[in-house]
Amino acid sequence: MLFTSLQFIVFIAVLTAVYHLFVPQNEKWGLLLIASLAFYFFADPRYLIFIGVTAFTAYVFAILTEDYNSKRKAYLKANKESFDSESKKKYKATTARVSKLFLALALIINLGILAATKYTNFVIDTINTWRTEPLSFVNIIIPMGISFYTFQTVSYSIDISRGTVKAQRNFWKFLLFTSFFPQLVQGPISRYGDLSETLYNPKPLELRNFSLGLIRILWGYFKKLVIADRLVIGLKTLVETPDEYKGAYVFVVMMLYAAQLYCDFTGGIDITIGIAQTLGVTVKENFDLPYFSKNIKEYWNRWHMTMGTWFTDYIFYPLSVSPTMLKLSKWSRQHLGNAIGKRVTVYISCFCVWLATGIWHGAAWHFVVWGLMNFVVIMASQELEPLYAKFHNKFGFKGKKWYSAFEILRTFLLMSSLKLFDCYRDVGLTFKMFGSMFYTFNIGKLFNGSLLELGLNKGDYWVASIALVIVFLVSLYKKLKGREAREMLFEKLPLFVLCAVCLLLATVVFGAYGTGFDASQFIYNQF
Amino acid sequence: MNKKIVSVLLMASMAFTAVACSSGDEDTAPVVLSGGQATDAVEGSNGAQDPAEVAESGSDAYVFTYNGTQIRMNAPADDIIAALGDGYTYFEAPSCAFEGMDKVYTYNSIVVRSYTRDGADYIAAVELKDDTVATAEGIRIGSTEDEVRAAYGEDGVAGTSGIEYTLGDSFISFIFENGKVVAITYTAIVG
Amino acid sequence: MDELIEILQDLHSDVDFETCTTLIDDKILDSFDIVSIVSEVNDRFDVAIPAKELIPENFNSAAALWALISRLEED
Amino acid sequence: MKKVKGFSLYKVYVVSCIVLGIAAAFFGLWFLQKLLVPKYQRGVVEGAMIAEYYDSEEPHEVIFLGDCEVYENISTVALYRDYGISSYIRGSAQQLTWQSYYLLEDTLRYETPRVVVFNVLALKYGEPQSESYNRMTLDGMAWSSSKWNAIEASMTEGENMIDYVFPILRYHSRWNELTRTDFEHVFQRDRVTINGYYMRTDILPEAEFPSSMPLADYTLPETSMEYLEMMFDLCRENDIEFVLIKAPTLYPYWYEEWDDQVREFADSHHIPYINYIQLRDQIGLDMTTDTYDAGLHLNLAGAEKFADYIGRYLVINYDLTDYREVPEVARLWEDDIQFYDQLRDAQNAELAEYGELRSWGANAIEN
Repeated sequence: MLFTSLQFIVFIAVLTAVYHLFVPQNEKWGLLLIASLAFYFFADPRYLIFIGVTAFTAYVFAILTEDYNSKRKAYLKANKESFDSESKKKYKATTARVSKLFLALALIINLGILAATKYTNFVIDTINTWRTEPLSFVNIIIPMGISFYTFQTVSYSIDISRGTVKAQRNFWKFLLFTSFFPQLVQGPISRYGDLSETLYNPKPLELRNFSLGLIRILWGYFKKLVIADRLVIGLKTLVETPDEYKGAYVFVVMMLYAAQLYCDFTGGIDITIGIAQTLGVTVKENFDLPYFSKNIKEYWNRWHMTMGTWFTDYIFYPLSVSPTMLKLSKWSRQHLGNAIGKRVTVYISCFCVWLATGIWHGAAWHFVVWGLMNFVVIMASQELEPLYAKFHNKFGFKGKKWYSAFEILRTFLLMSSLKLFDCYRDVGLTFKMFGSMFYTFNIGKLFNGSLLELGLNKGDYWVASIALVIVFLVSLYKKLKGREAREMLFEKLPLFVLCAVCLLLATVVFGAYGTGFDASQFIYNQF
Repeated sequence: MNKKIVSVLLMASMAFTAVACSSGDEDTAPVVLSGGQATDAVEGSNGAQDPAEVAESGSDAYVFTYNGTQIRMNAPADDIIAALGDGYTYFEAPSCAFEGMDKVYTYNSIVVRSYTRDGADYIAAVELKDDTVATAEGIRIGSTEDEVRAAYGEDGVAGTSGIEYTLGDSFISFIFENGKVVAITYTAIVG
Repeated sequence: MDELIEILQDLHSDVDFETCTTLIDDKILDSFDIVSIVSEVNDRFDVAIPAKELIPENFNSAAALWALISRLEED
Repeated sequence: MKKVKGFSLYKVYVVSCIVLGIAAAFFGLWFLQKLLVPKYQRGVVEGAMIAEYYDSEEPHEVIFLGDCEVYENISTVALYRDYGISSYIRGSAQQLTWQSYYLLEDTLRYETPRVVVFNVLALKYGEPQSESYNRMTLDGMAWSSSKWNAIEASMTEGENMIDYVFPILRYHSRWNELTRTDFEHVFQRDRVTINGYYMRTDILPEAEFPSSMPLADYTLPETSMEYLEMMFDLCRENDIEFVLIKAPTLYPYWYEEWDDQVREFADSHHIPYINYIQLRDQIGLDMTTDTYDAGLHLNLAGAEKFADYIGRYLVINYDLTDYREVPEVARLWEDDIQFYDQLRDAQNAELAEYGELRSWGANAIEN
């Protein structure tokens, strides 16, 4: 079920009505679980087995770990006198190994399922490039949202092992955390510590919360249907016939894709969080005005935030502060000098994070390269920082408004260029197309009507442009006032209602859905 | 009591969604938009498709060659008609409410028909009129039923007066009289 | 404590670490800085800060960080 | 006390905002739907035919069912003028057999005719053909279980019931191609037929048709024959005479094998089947002057001749009322005749001026 499918909308409407009208407060989580499982069941009943196994693994090992840890703590406490600090350390170390083993088993099983389903064919394909007799692909089903829910259970397993969250003893409740359906389509990746309480004890129905959720859903659909699904048509033409559309067209691809991806992704997140909000569940934000970022690090702190923090907390930090790394850090500082030595370990961890990020995005080489390119850019900007500092000291541009605007524009263009990997889905082609921007000068061509041959007509461009201006103004409001425009609108109820109605009508009329818009699935169907 | 109501409602809503699901377009597989980039198409798909298989299942169709010109069913008609030369008589018939135009080009030994879709013409059918022309498999008017079966196989669908073989979005039909082919027609399946 | 402030000052000379209590919330320290701090602390105090302690609450102020170090030293 | 009052006032304010909002949303959607659906007022007027039936006030003793072979070939006014037959043609472009069946069901909700005449050409289609034709036939139907079933039976791949229930979902992207006609006809439609008859007065003589394509299988599709049977049953249940005809036009080709099957059906069910192709001379058709599109369909002159011929058959064989003698019905027919004559004169005037029709047919497409 896609967000934009009619079935999904009916599903949500029925669920919300039943949920608020007929289900007592303390049983609401049960309905959410049933709805989530139904969501999966209708997509493909076999998915239930996968998500069930993943949830059960994390659930069981969490309880084992927690029980074991509390036992050894109790043992330590009870036999305080018999331990000196040395033997205490020893006892801790040996028992910690058992606890680590539980964690390792949970991770191996769950990440193993993810790897087996999602990456087997990628590996085979890669091997085949070296073989004369190609291996045949395996026919494996890839459960919907497996990347998202696997990451959620992995973070849970690690948190349990660290002792930062309490294990959930009710399997069904844990299954709900794993399978909460709005998140399975586009994320975000929630943490057990953030989501559990609100999921098991949702807020009761309340006008403000419900209205804000509802208008957020509408806003999400508006962005997705009116902008993203419309621009996709033009993008499809541009990307699928790269030989015809070089040079300035690549820039058009960059711009269209930046707008398309932003609207599609944030729109989807708005729908997810909006649905959760109308159900009284608070889901963590995933975006914070990423296109206003002044540098790439800031960008990644604002774009797909739940993924960014996941990689930071569960890969970057553990790697960086692991004893091996600390030793390496010491060594490199001694041998390579303080300045470089300090950075070596950080960069190694950073490299691993971006390699993993690339692979996580999809089983294809262009994602890997895309991830590593991000690493390169981050590293470069890090290395150039002293240079920047000198520059700023000399000219004093920093903090000036026009310079901020320049920084924002620079970051936007940089990130948009990196996204080309995702557009062309072929590493060589992406480099070729990017290069063509600099040696094929055909800007004039853009204005002789060739943009109207991409499958979008004048009306489409107008609608998309006006809608993008609206999106920009709403973002600008948040940037300047520090809160969402819808919260301000809610204080003037009639205006709020009017906006909601207009959003609904505009989406129904100007949305790129239904017959004549079948092309909208291209982004997803390329594999 | 309350629980009962809830469960009944649930069942009802499930049934409703089940109905809604089955009536919808099933072919849009559930898709996951994953991380920072939009994609991750594979999630939610039922197994990876062999790329070769995809290419093959594209738009296969019967092709008839006349005087060196390949006439493929459902192919754009303009170039083919141009290549076939001027030796034809022409007939056109608008369908009700201008929903398209059936055009018929009659040559010495064949009749070519086209249909209109979105302002462009496509090959709708080719009819073989005499035994000076033959299909790619060597069947011509006057061939026997057995020869047809030998050339095209046994998986044809027999009708009251002939047999049809389907390939991709086209089919070829042979009409028999007294065990001999009296007419051969290629027809496009217009989706 | 002074030594800790020194470490922090090395990273960002323009921040008043004695008083600031929103080092993470206001995005003054990023993940790279945190890793640098952990490795410096490991060197100078011989205290290994495990990954599970790398949470905003422990890094929002110099005082919180000092408290963390003291706690870990005791263990 | 005051506090309670203030509180309830606020509640009233909130509730009225919500209610007004919901009302505005529904009204907006309803209006936009009205605006965005195609009106079929110029050029392709076939899409407006089905809905026009509901505006016709006189009783109809004869109902014609079928595609362009009825709505372009039989002048309802000639039937009335010559014989006093009050009839209606429930036909539309490429109307499929099951659509004719459900339109009969639909008609029976309003009146019970004495005779139902079905043109058999559509029997050759066993499957839905195209969405546009579906839309032109189905969108105009008033809502009933018949419409629902007709849609169910007619949907092509990729079509959804919901798009018929809420046409705005199907036509929303027409915001880009709205014309003046759309704005002028949001709430009212112009008349495009006279009791279902679509008039054309221009002339294009019949040309030679290409030879027919041989078929591997001449069996008429099971589906359409089933619906024919259902039409027969429905007529019998309602004491309606059921008549099968094949219009006198030669193209699309009507195979003899098909003719035999229909004849067999008619014989076994003891109903008449008249193939007018064989009766072209008796009808008096002169295909150099009586067709407007090279012989596919009849023009006004041809349609009046055919109406005259089929009308005689109907009055002789069935006990039909001569509505010229029933003042309240005759009055209504006078209006129809007036419209008919005006339309004919207008078309003739254009023909005289330009040599072709500009406000009707392919030249006028603006839908």
